[in-house]
Order: sequence, then C-alpha cells, then structure tokens
Amino acid sequence: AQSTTITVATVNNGDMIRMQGLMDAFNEAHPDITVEWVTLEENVLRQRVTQDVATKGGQFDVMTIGTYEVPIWGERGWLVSLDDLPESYDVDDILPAIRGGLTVDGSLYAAPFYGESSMVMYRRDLMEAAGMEMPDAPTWEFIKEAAAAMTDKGNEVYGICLRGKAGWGENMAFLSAMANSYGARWFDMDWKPQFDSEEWKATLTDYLELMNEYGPPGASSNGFNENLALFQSGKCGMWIDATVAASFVTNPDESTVADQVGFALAPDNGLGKRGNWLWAWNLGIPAGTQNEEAAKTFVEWATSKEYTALVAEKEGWANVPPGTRQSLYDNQEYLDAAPFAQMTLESINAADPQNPTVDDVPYVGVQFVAIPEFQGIGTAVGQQFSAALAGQVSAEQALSMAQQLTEREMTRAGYIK
Amino acid sequence: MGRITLDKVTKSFGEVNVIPPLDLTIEDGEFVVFVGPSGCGKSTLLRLIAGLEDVSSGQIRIDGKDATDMPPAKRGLAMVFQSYALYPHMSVRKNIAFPMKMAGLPQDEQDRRINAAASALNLTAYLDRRPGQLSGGQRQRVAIGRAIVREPSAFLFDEPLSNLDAALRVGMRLEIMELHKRLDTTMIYVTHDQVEAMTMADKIVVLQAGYIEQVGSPLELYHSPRNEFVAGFIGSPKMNLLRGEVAAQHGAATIGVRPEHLAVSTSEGQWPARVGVAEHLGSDTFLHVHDHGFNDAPMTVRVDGEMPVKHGDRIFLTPDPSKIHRFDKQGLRI
Amino acid sequence: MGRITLDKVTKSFGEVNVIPPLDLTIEDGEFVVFVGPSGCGKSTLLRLIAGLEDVSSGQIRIDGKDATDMPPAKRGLAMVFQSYALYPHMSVRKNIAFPMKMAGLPQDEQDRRINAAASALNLTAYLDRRPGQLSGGQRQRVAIGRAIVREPSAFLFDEPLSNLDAALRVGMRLEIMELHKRLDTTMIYVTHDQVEAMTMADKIVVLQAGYIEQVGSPLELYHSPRNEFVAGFIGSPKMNLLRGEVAAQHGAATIGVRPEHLAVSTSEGQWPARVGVAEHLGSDTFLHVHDHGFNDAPMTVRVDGEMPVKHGDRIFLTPDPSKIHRFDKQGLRI
Amino acid sequence: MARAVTNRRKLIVTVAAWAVGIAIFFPILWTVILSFKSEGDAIKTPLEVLSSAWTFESYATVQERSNYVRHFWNSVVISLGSTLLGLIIAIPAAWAMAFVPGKQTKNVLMWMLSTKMLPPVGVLVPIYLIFRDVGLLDTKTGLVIVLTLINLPIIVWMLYTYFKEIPGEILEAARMDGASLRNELIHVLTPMAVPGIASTVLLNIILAWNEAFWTLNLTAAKAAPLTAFIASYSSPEGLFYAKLSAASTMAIAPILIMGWFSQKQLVRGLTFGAVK
Amino acid sequence: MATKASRAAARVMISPAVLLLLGWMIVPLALTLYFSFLRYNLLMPGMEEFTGWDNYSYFLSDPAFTAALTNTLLLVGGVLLITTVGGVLLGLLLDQPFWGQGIVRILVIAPFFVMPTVSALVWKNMFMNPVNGLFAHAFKALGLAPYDFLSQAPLLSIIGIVSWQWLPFATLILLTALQSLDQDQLEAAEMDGASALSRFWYIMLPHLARSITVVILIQTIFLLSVFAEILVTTNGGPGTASTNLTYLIYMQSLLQFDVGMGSAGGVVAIILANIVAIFLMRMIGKNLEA
Ligand SMILES: Nc1ncnc2c1ncn2[C@@H]1O[C@H](COP(=O)(O)OP(=O)(O)OP(=O)(O)O)[C@@H](O)[C@H]1O
Ligand SMILES: Nc1ncnc2c1ncn2[C@@H]1O[C@H](COP(=O)(O)OP(=O)(O)OP(=O)(O)O)[C@@H](O)[C@H]1O
Ligand SMILES: [Mg+2]
Ligand SMILES: [Mg+2]
Repeated sequence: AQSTTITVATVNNGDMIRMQGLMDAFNEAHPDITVEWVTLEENVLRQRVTQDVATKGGQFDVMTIGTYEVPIWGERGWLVSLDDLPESYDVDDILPAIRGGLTVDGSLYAAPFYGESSMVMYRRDLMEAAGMEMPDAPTWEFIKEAAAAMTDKGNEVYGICLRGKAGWGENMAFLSAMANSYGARWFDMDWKPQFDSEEWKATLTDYLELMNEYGPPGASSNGFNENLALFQSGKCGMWIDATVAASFVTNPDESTVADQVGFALAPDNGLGKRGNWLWAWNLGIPAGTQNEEAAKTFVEWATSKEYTALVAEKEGWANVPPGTRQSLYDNQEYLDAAPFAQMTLESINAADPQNPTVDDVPYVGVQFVAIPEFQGIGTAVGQQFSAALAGQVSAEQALSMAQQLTEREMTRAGYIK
Repeated sequence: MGRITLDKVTKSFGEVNVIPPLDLTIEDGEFVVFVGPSGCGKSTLLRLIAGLEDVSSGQIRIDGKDATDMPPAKRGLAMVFQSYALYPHMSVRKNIAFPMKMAGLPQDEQDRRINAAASALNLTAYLDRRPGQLSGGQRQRVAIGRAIVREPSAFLFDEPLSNLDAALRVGMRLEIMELHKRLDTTMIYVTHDQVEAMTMADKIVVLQAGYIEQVGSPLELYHSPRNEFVAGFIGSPKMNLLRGEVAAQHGAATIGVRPEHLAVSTSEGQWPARVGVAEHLGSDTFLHVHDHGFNDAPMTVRVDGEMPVKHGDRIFLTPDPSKIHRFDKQGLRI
Repeated sequence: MGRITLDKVTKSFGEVNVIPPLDLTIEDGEFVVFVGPSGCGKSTLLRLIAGLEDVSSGQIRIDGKDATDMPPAKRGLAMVFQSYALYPHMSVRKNIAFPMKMAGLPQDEQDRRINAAASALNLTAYLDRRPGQLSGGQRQRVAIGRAIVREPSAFLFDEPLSNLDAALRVGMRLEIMELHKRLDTTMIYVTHDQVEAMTMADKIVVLQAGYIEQVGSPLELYHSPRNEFVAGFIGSPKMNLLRGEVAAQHGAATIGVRPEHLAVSTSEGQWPARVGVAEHLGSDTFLHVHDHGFNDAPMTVRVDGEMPVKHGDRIFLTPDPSKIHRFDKQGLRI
Repeated sequence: MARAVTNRRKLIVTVAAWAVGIAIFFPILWTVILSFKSEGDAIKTPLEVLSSAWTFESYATVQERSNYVRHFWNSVVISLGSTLLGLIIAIPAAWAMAFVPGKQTKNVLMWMLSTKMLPPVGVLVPIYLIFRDVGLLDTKTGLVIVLTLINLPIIVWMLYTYFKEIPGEILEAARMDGASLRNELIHVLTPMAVPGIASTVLLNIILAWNEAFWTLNLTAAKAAPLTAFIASYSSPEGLFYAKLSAASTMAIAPILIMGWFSQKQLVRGLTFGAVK
Repeated sequence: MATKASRAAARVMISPAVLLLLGWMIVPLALTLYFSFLRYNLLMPGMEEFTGWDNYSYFLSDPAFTAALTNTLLLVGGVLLITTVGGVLLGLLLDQPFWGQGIVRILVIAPFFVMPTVSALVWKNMFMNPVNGLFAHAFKALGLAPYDFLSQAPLLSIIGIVSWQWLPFATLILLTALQSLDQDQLEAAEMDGASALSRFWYIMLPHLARSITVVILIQTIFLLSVFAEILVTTNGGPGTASTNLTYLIYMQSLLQFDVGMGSAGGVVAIILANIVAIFLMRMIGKNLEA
C-alpha cells in the first residue's frame, strides 16, 4: 500500500505527549501510515478543531475531543461512526458511563483515550498533623473543617486548592459538579436558568468561603495546571480535581509530596449526588477525511488494550491512560502500581451524565450541558464567578449577572420561548 | 547637430501659468545662459527642453525634428543637475558607464569612452571611488563625464556650480568653458550668478516671469540693455536708476548710470552728495551715497581703492555722458 | 560694556590642540572679523568666548570680570548661528521673546522690545509666521532680532550669511553694518568671505591653525600684509606671487603683485605674456595670463571692461613699482 | 553641548542606564536562566534557582517532543517569503507615491494603514472559508499571502518615507541617461534605498515571525511556525516552567539574535520618517 | 517628473498594492457584513436565516460590550501613556554619553523581538504568579503578602506587559529623534538663558512632537488588536475586567462559534477602529506634513 499521512490534533496533556514518544511501535506495525502531530493547548485546540470540523476544513484526520463535543458532533453527522471496530478491539470492555457519553442513537462516534472523574486528593501528613482522618466519602462540611485545620499561610500551606480560572472547562466544571451535590442545576425542565435558586447561592457562597479563607492567593487564575503545580510543590492540603492528576501527584520525579498523597471520593451534601464530574478525552474522525482507513487504524491502535500494554511495558503501569476500560481495573499489576485506581473507577461509576442532578433536567452532561451554546454561556458565567472569587463582585451580584446573561442567551438561542 | 527650437511653448502647473507662449532658437554649438530672478521659470524651461516635464502647448524641435512628445532618453540631450544627481551606490566608473549600459553599448566601447572622459576630466585616479568619497569639484566633473560619454547633441546645466564654494566655482567655470571650446557642442546653462553669466555665455537669455526680456551677447546686454529690468539685472553692483528732473533733462522717464561710470571728486562735479557706508575692498571702494537729491534709495559708486573718502564726507558725482542709459515711461530703452 | 580679553587661552579636543596659547583683546564697540581657512579654529574661538566650550587653559575676561567659568547665559553675549538655530516650532514672535521669557521679563516689556526689534528689522509683518515659512534673509533677521532683545554687551556671529544667496548677502551685510552703527555694540564676526571681511570689519583677525597671523584694519592688511599667507588670503582676485629671478631683482625671495596693480599694454611693457581666458564682466575684465616666464601658474590681471583683448593676444604687463610686496625666505614681509 | 562631560556625571548616567537596561532585559534573561534548570528547581526562590544545578534537560525534552526544526523552518520561510513578496508589491507602489504624488496620495496611504485596524478575530471565519475553498489551509503559501497582506501597509509606508528622502533629481538623471522605468527601479532606486529597504525587511520579518493569530488558525501540521510550537507549551500538565522557558528561548532566540546584529538598520528604519 | 507618461506609470505601479489591499479589505468585510445579518452558528449548520439587526442589538446590549469598550480605551491609552512618557525619559537618559551605550541599547531593544504569546506566558508564570512568581518571592522576601496581579489588577497587569513589549519601540524612535535635534538649537537656548528643564520643555519636547505622533499611530494600530496577551494571562477576566473588544469578539465568534454575532461585533469593531483611525489621521496629517 502506498503511504498515507494523517494529521492528529491533540491536547498537550501528559498522556497524549507520552503517546507521541511511543510512535515507533505504531510505525513498525503500520509502515504505510505516517502520523503528523498538532499539539495545542486545550482552549486553542477546541477552537481549532471545532472550526475545522464545522467548516469541513479538512485539516485533521483525527481529532482529540471531549465528551462534550462527541454527542453534539455525532448528532450532526460530523464524525465517522466507529461501529465496525474489529472483535479484537473489545468495545464492550469500555466503561459504560464513558461509552454512554460517546454514543448517539446507538452508534459510537469516538474512542475514549482516557477517562476521568474528579476526586479529593489530600496530604496524609498534613491531615495527620491536623489530627483528622479523611473518610472515603467525605462531606462538604468535613472538607471545610479539614481545610481550616490544615491551612498555615505563614508556611505557604493552603488548606484547599480549587479551580478558579474562568472557563466552562475550568472553574465551571468544578462548580457545576459541586452544585449538583448541593441540589442545584443549570436549567429547569423549561430551560429556565436556575442561578437565582437557593442551592446555587449556597454552592457559590461555600465555594467562595473555602477559597477566600483557605485557598492560595491568585486562585481566580488557577486552573488544573496551576493547581497541579501548587499541589506538587507541597502548597495544598487538599485538591479536588480530575482523577488523572493522581498519577502526577504520586510521581516522585515531579512531585515533592508523592508519598504523602491520599484519595477520597468527591464530597457530597447527603442529597444523593456527589460533586464529581465525568470526562473523557476521545479520538474522533471527522467525516469527509481523505484518509478514513488510516485514521481508523490509528484510533483503534491508540485506544486499544495493546496500547495500554505498550505503555505499561515502556513507562510502567502507573502511566497508562486510565479510566476507559474495565479490563484495566481487573488487572492486578495496575492496581498494585496505581494506588488511586480503585478510587478512580468508583468516581467514574458514581457519575451519571443522563441524570446528573437531584431534580430533573432536560439536558445531558454532569459538569456541562451538552448543547452548542454551552461553551459560550459556561465561559461567561465562569467569568462572573471568577470575578466573585477575585473579590470584584459579591456572590449575589455574580449570580444575578449569571442568571441574566444565561437567560439572555437562551432566549436568543430559542430555548426559552 | 544641436539646434534647439522652441515654438510657442507654454507651461502651466495646474492653474499657474509659469511659461507664457515663448519662442527661442538656440543655434548649434552655442553657449546659452538663462538668467533671471528666482522663480522666473529657468529650471522649468530647461526641464521642458530635457523632456522631464510635458509642455502644455507648443512645439520643441531638436535639429529640426519634432521632439515634443519624445521621452527624455530619446532626445539625445545630457543634463547636469545642480546636485549632480550622481548614483551614490555606484563607483565613478559605473556612474559614467550607466548611460552607455542603458543604451546597450558593447563593453570595449564603453571602456574606451570612459577612459577618454576620465583623462579629459582628470578623473582617472578616482574611477573606483564612490561619489561620497569625492570633493564637490570632483563630483561635478563626474556628472559632466556622465554627460559627455553619451555624446549628446546638447548639454543642459541647471545651476551646476551653486553648491560649490567661491574658490572652486572659479576653477570649474573655467573648466566648463574649456570643455565647450573643445567639444563645440551646444550648451544651455542656467545660473543666477552674474559673473558666470557674463563670462561664459555666447548668448544670454534674460527671463522674467516666464517672458524673455532680452537675448544677446553679454556685452550687448551690458552696454545696451533693452529695458530697465535688464539694465538693473545685468552688471554688479547694480546700475543706478534715476527718475524725475535729472531724467527729464536727458529727455527720458528714467536714466541709468552704472556705479563704474560715475566720476567722484571732493571739490566739484555735477551732482553733490554725501557718503554713507564706504566698502573698502582694497582694490576698489564701493560708496553708498545719500542726499543726492534724486530718489530716496542710495546710489552706488565705484571708486579706486586708494581714494580717501569716509562715512559722512561730502562729494560730487559726475556721470560719463556717453554711458548714460535712457528709458521711457514703459521702461524701454530710448 | 563689551570689552573682551583672551589671556593665553588654549583649547584641545582630546589629543588635538586646536588653539595654541592665544592672546587677543577686543575693544568695546569694535567690529572684529575672524577670517582664516576652513578648520583653522574660528568657530572654536567664538564658542570659547560664548562659553559653549570650556577653555583648556587661560582666562577669558569680559569687561574686566573673569568669565572663564561662567555659564553662557551669564556672560551677557548673544550669538547668531550659521544655521540661525531658530526654534522651528515657535512663531517669530515667540522666538524673539524666548530669551526674555527665560529671563522672566514682564510681558509688556517683552512686547515693547519685540515690537522695537521687529520694526527695526522689518519683521513686523511676519511676527506670527513660523521660521519654516520665511525666506533665508528673513530668518537671519529673526536670529538677529532674538539676539538684539537681550541687549547683550557683544554679538557673536558665526558665518551668518553663508547660507544666503549672493544678492541677499549684500543686503544683509549692509543691514548688519547699519545695526552696528546704530547700537554701537561690540561685534565679533566669523566669515570666510573676503568681501564681508574687508567691508565690515574695524579690525580683522587672520587665523591659521589656531595662530593669529595678523590683526589690523582691512586696509592695513591689504596694503601691508605681514607675511605671504596674509598677502595671499586678503584681496580678490588673489595677489600674484612670483619667485625666482624677478623676485631677486627686487631683493626678495618672493614678490607679490595684486591683479589690479598690473598695467597692460599691447605694445610695450616690462613682462611679455599671452592672454588665456578673458573674463568680461562688463565693468572689468579679468585676464588669466600665461607664458609670462615666471612660474607655471597663470597670473591674474584686472583691466578695464572696455579693453579690447581676447584669448591668445600677446600683451605686456607692467607692475606699479610702489605696489610690489616683498617677502623673505620665511615668507615674512621685508 | 560639546563641553567636556565630567566623569562623575558620566558614571552616574552609566549606572542609571545600565540599571534600566538590565531591568528591561531581565524577564528575557530570567527565562533563559530557567531554561537551564530542572523543573523542580525552576519554581524555587530566586536565590535557590541561581544556586541550583544547570542542566540541558529541558532542551532535550523539548527537542524530543516536538519538531523544532520544522517549525523553525516554517517560520523562516513564512517571514522571509511574506517580506519578499511584500517588497515586490510595495516598491513600485512606494515609488509612485513618493515620486509622482497626486492629490490622493496621502489619503491612499492613510487608507492603507487603516486596513491594519481590521480586527482579525472578526474576519477569521470568512478567511478560513475562502482558504478552505482554494486549498490554502495549512500551506506556507497561504500564510505568506496573509502575512504579506497584513504587513503591506507598513512596508509601503516605510518605503515611502525612505524614498521621499531620495532626491528626485537622481531618478531624473537616470531617465535622461536612457533608463526605462524598470531599469530606474532596479538599478537606481532600489540600490540607493538599500538601508531603508533593509530596515523595512527587518521590521517586517519581526512582525511576521511574531504574528500569532493567523499563523495559528490557518495551519495544522505542515505549515505551522514557531508560534504554534509555543502554543503546545503554554499550559501543559505538571510543572512546566523550565520546559516553557526552553521552548520560549528557542522560539525567540533566532529573531533576537538577528535583531541584535542588525539593530542599527532596524533603529533607523523604525523611525517611519518621523526623524528627519 | 510629472509627465503624462510617469503619471500613467505611477497608476500602474500602485495598483497591485491598492487592489490587493482593497481585496483584503472588501472581501472579508463584505462576508462579515453579510454574516452579521444572519443567524449563523457554526455548530448548528443548516439553520442560517436572516435576522436583521438582531445580532447587533444583542452584541451592543451585552453588558460586556461597554466594559470591553472601556477596557479597550484604557488599554490603548494606558500603554500609550506609559510608553511615550517612559520612552521620552529613557531616550533622554540613553542620549547622554555613558560607558557601554551599545550594549545597553541592545538590552533595551530586546523585548520588541519577543513574541506576544511568549512574553505573556513569561510574565504570567515566571513573574506575576502569586505563588511561584518572582514578584511573589520578592514580596515575601520583604515580608509582605504576595500580590495577585492578574486577579486583583488584571487590566493594569496587561497594560504593564504590553507596555514592556512596546517601550523599546517608543524609546528607540524617540532616542533617534533626540539625536537628530540640531545642537545649535540647544546651544542657542542655552545662550538665551534657558535652564536644562526649560530646554527640555521648550526645545526638545516640541522637536519630539512628530516622532511622538508616529509612535502613537503605529502603536495604536497594534494595540487595538491586542489579543494573545489577554488570552494567555486572564482570558478576559476576572469577570470582564480585562476583556477588550477583540477578545469579546473572540469569545462571541470563536468560543461560541456564533459567526453571526461575531461578525456583528467585527463590524462594530471596524467602525470604532475607523473612528479612532480618522481621529489619528487628523492628528498625524497635521504633524507629518511639516
Ligand atoms: N511642480 C510644480 N508645481 C507647481 N508649480 C511649480 C512646479 N515647479 C515649479 N513651479 C513654479 O514655477 C515657477 C518657476 O519655477 P522654476 O523652478 O522654473 O524657477 P527658477 O527660475 O528655476 O527659480 P530658481 O532660480 O529659484 O531655481 C515658480 O513660481 C515655481 O513655484
Ligand atoms: N568637538 C570637536 N572634537 C574634536 N575636534 C574638533 C571639535 N570641534 C572642532 N574640532 C576641530 O578643531 C578644528 C577647528 O574647528 P573649527 O570648527 O573651529 O574650524 P573653523 O575655522 O570654524 O572652520 P570652518 O571655516 O570650516 O567653519 C578643526 O580641525 C576641527 O576638526
Ligand atoms: Mg531653478
Ligand atoms: Mg566654523
């Protein structure tokens, strides 16, 4: 066969970058396929691929996309369906929660590369010093007490680090999930925004209190990466964030506190929903690509069990992409190497994108609302909450602004008649 | 080879009419100098002849052929600019070679002409320098060299010496005159320098506001200016122009007497007066004389450098009667 | 009010010694002109007096007071620069007012002096223009106006006319002389123009390489130059310098004869020669004479404008014996 | 004033000027320093950073992770290409404006400049669609065209101010010497304007090199220049100061070095005819 | 030069540049204008329909719009103020004789060569980060609480970063201008009794006027479209505290893929930019002629 070149757009996260280092194996198996990488920061990537797929620009053959995009794109026929994967791929091995999010009308539109939920990561040493013990399933109440106990600003130890940077995938991912556990929701069944509810008020007030009293300075510009750096350098007592972070914070090469990290499920308020989200980075193939076959071959390889085994062999079990396949969690070697594995699986399974909230909602998605308008609305609301965190507006003001602008956009988009 | 005829040529810039209809013939081999006050259209006229500006109407003929719509390069004329307009990035050799290169002359012919020009102009030692490394006089010669090699049917010079200092001007003036003697090519030369005009020209064209006031040899203009304007313009220091009664005595509206044609005596003479500023140049003394009773302006008198007069002295002036110029009310010579 | 004394003043720029020890006294009310070849230190000397440069050693006294370390503004002198150095963004009025504004003069006094200066210098109509909208001569008057209003004890001029065209220069020269007569203030004037130096100065200082070659009135320098340098430098056209046998006949190493002191005859005379270029100016004719048998350089002779000589004529020259300058081997006047 | 400057004064000025110079340069210096540290050391206090061990490890990682050479080469081609194309279009235009000025010349020039005020974000989608249809997405040609267009006004303006300083007489002399318009431009005007053209070229290379919006949005893999290279380091997971520093250093070093070597030309050119 | 032939040639010579720029302006502008009247979201293909002024009314009534407008003006004005004042002062300093002039000039010019993205990343992470940044370390060393620049003073921080990038440009132009000042004028002023301060105020500053205008013109062109710095550091926040028009349009058009709205924003921005442009041209026109 003559050689084809496929262009893969991907986010600059560790697992993806690791894959770029392991391409020799792929090239060996498929000498007729050359892979070009375009590695971009998450926001830039999302903008680039969305623009390309929506305009049929055809610059990419494989795109790294999130659980948010897949259902929307799949519905519009922008993605090649992956229903004809071979037996050996073992589709049924994919975790149901993850697979559900990638399926539209019974067809799978993207293959998950890694999946994540969120959970609490904490410093066992600090917890001990504070004379407390973290339960496996803490409540928000407990988190607040623990944060207070661990904070020692003089020594630059902050009880809790949370996302504060504006963005639907940044602070709003956390806050939406947190709100779920407070019984709040984005919209009622008539698509009316709910930021004027007591639940949202409680959520935001508690969040602000936690961050203002026990959080690090500059929290309003902290996203995943900033918090990771803070935690790794020993400045955070607790951090509630993506489960994938677990492998970074326990990696002694990068983390100064690797051997002191403990894990727990995301907190709840006893309402039956925990404050954790569900997310996966997936590989999808835009419809209309010239190299569909080669692209499929690549996607299949990158999300296969063999790839997992390859990473394990080259980089160790702790570094394999987590959160997509049941078989990984049945593998004792992995469970031994990754102390966070069990907690990750439980977190993932605890999320239900179809029924994310206490009260009914018309939308799918835990920490997002799977409608195209959400990116813009989510980010705009995120801006308001981030401003509240920065102390520029009060919680009430932020909520009422959020309510206003969401209503405005939803009206414009025709959801609210 | 070099007869230039302007036939009812006019030129306006937008609304402004700079050259009214003008006729002029320049004979082959002549050295013609254009003089006139600043802004009178000397440069414009030259540029019309060169083809750097379009005429508004009229015809320009070169050697009998209509050249009105020819591009500059085709007219076979060479121009030396006031700033020399050498190409600063080319060596002297390349500067001189440029017009030949543009004409596509064979290399050996180019070399021959360059060497001839260089030795004629004493530039051989500088052929590989850039213009920036030359003195003003040398640059001027390069500009001339560049003009010579084209073997033009006429040279046009636009105030080529005005950027040089006084001493150098004298030298270059002589060189250009030598060149004219040698090549015997038509030359049209614009200047506002009295001395240059008087010493170089076969024929001087005096312009005012685009009109030709007089055409003639330098001494013709000096001795018989056609009107007051030419009288005042030619000669340095300027001719004294007197009006009123004295003029009437000579049967004219105005009479003119040149400073060098007034005899001065401390004891007797025709016109009593008082010395104002006396400029002692050593060789001569220029007296600025007041209270002569004619008009308000002081008269200028040239006397010998040895003459012992000073500010405030009373003196008497006597004009040389054969050298008095008479003009009528319109300012025309009688 | 305006007596300036330089006492063993020297100036070096780094290693280069531009002014060797120099003594000079300028009397109150005098018009002193510095002349000399380019680079001889005229401007430097002026700037030392102005205080724009520090002396390397020696003392400058103004009206008896030691001014060596005074800042320029305190010396009470005013300077007119060659470039005029007008402030381009200020109107003429503001330019003239500037020194008074800096001195904090009351507004009505400022206005009075501006109006006085403007009417004296014929600038009243231009007071609201910017320098960029003025002609060269007008600019020069503004520069003088700015100097006048300060009522300085002396004016310093650094080649103030060299940017003007010939016609304007004559006019401005007269205006400055008038001004000097009227204000009776000390003026120090740098020029390289012969005519300016001769006509304006009460006293000329001839400099060469920082040394004073001679100090004296213009006619003193013309009639008795102290050495060959001064002899060659003062007078236009230049004095003819002859060496060898002719000079020996007069008991000197070199003799000098000015062009205006040579009588010309076509029939007889002391020195036979041949006419080269003849420059007819109307009033005079300058003959460049070859083959006179002395040195190679042509001699220059001034004859009457009426004299009928032309290129190639054989003529005879006879020097006026009383006007022959004699110099010894060192070039000093005998 | 040409009066002797006292050494004391010179010393004070020297200290002040160096202090300011170093302060302004410091962020770059610090970036370079951090690029030679390990990730762990890079976030320590400044004193600890300075005393920690030096290492090339970040450069090695960056080199391994991304194809620096290709990005670099794309940057070179794009910035040189757009500059060259810009010159070819701008020289005749500037000639026309400088030497045959009309009543509209000034307005045309100002209009050209005003096209630079078009906000790129507002027109990205239309341009993207056009590029898609003509197949220019992710091609160096496409970027060369876009960068030429966005920098053309600046090039024209700079050249115009330069040409205006060239005496028209010289061009007239060439015309008298029989040069056609083409020869006049090639043999006389262009060589005479070399300093001006050089600085125009330099400024344009810098602008093109640093342009991040279009280069990022219109490329994928093949034509991506260094701006895209940087975009993959901007906020990865984990500690990244050292890697970011190394990547930054690699991205800006070529242009910095070029700029330093040619700063005289550049400074002269940057004045946009503001200094006569 | 003004012969018929040369005027005809001039028209030919200028046309490629004019036509290209005209195309570059008109084609996207026409499309943008067209889109701005459509309900057009990239994510909802096939639903394009004409909506009249809807997009405009939504864009203009967005509370973020006024904020963005103010921020744009503050950003441009702030940077211009800092760079021109700073440029003049630095120019004056560097114009004095001192040891190592060449090297200091190289140091000062350096930020101009740095990509905006890189400079924003460096300032954000290595300097302004309230925990690991150098400023935080400095504050701590002085016993103060670290200041969180990007969330407490986001716009000011961005103004600072952008000023750092443009200060060299202003400094260099103004320095060159200062060096071109006729020394005679300064000496004349000195003779006229002007103090150093008066010389600066009455002679140097007016001399710099023309260069200052050029600095302002060029910088304004680039500052109106500051984008990368905001995207990298604050994402326009917190709230809309550092959102400028360009960033607002980016959010509308590229984050929500609402091409219609983004286009309406683009048209508004173009109109505003042209108002600024006309204003600037007036000022420049006057100052550049002389
Ligand atoms: N391109 C032009 N547009 C408009 N008017 C012009 C132009 N060129 C020259 N003029 C006008 O034409 C008249 C004649 O100009 P020209 O340059 O021929 O004068 P000149 O005799 O050479 O003067 P000078 O001795 O000062 O060089 C002047 O009034 C001048 O202002
Ligand atoms: N700032 C300086 N540094 C070094 N040398 C200088 C400086 N200023 C003047 N010189 C030198 O001092 C000498 C005298 O210069 P000055 O300007 O006084 O000459 P000048 O007589 O005014 O000449 P010109 O007639 O050309 O104006 C010259 O050799 C000049 O090179
Ligand atoms: Mg002229
Ligand atoms: Mg001098």
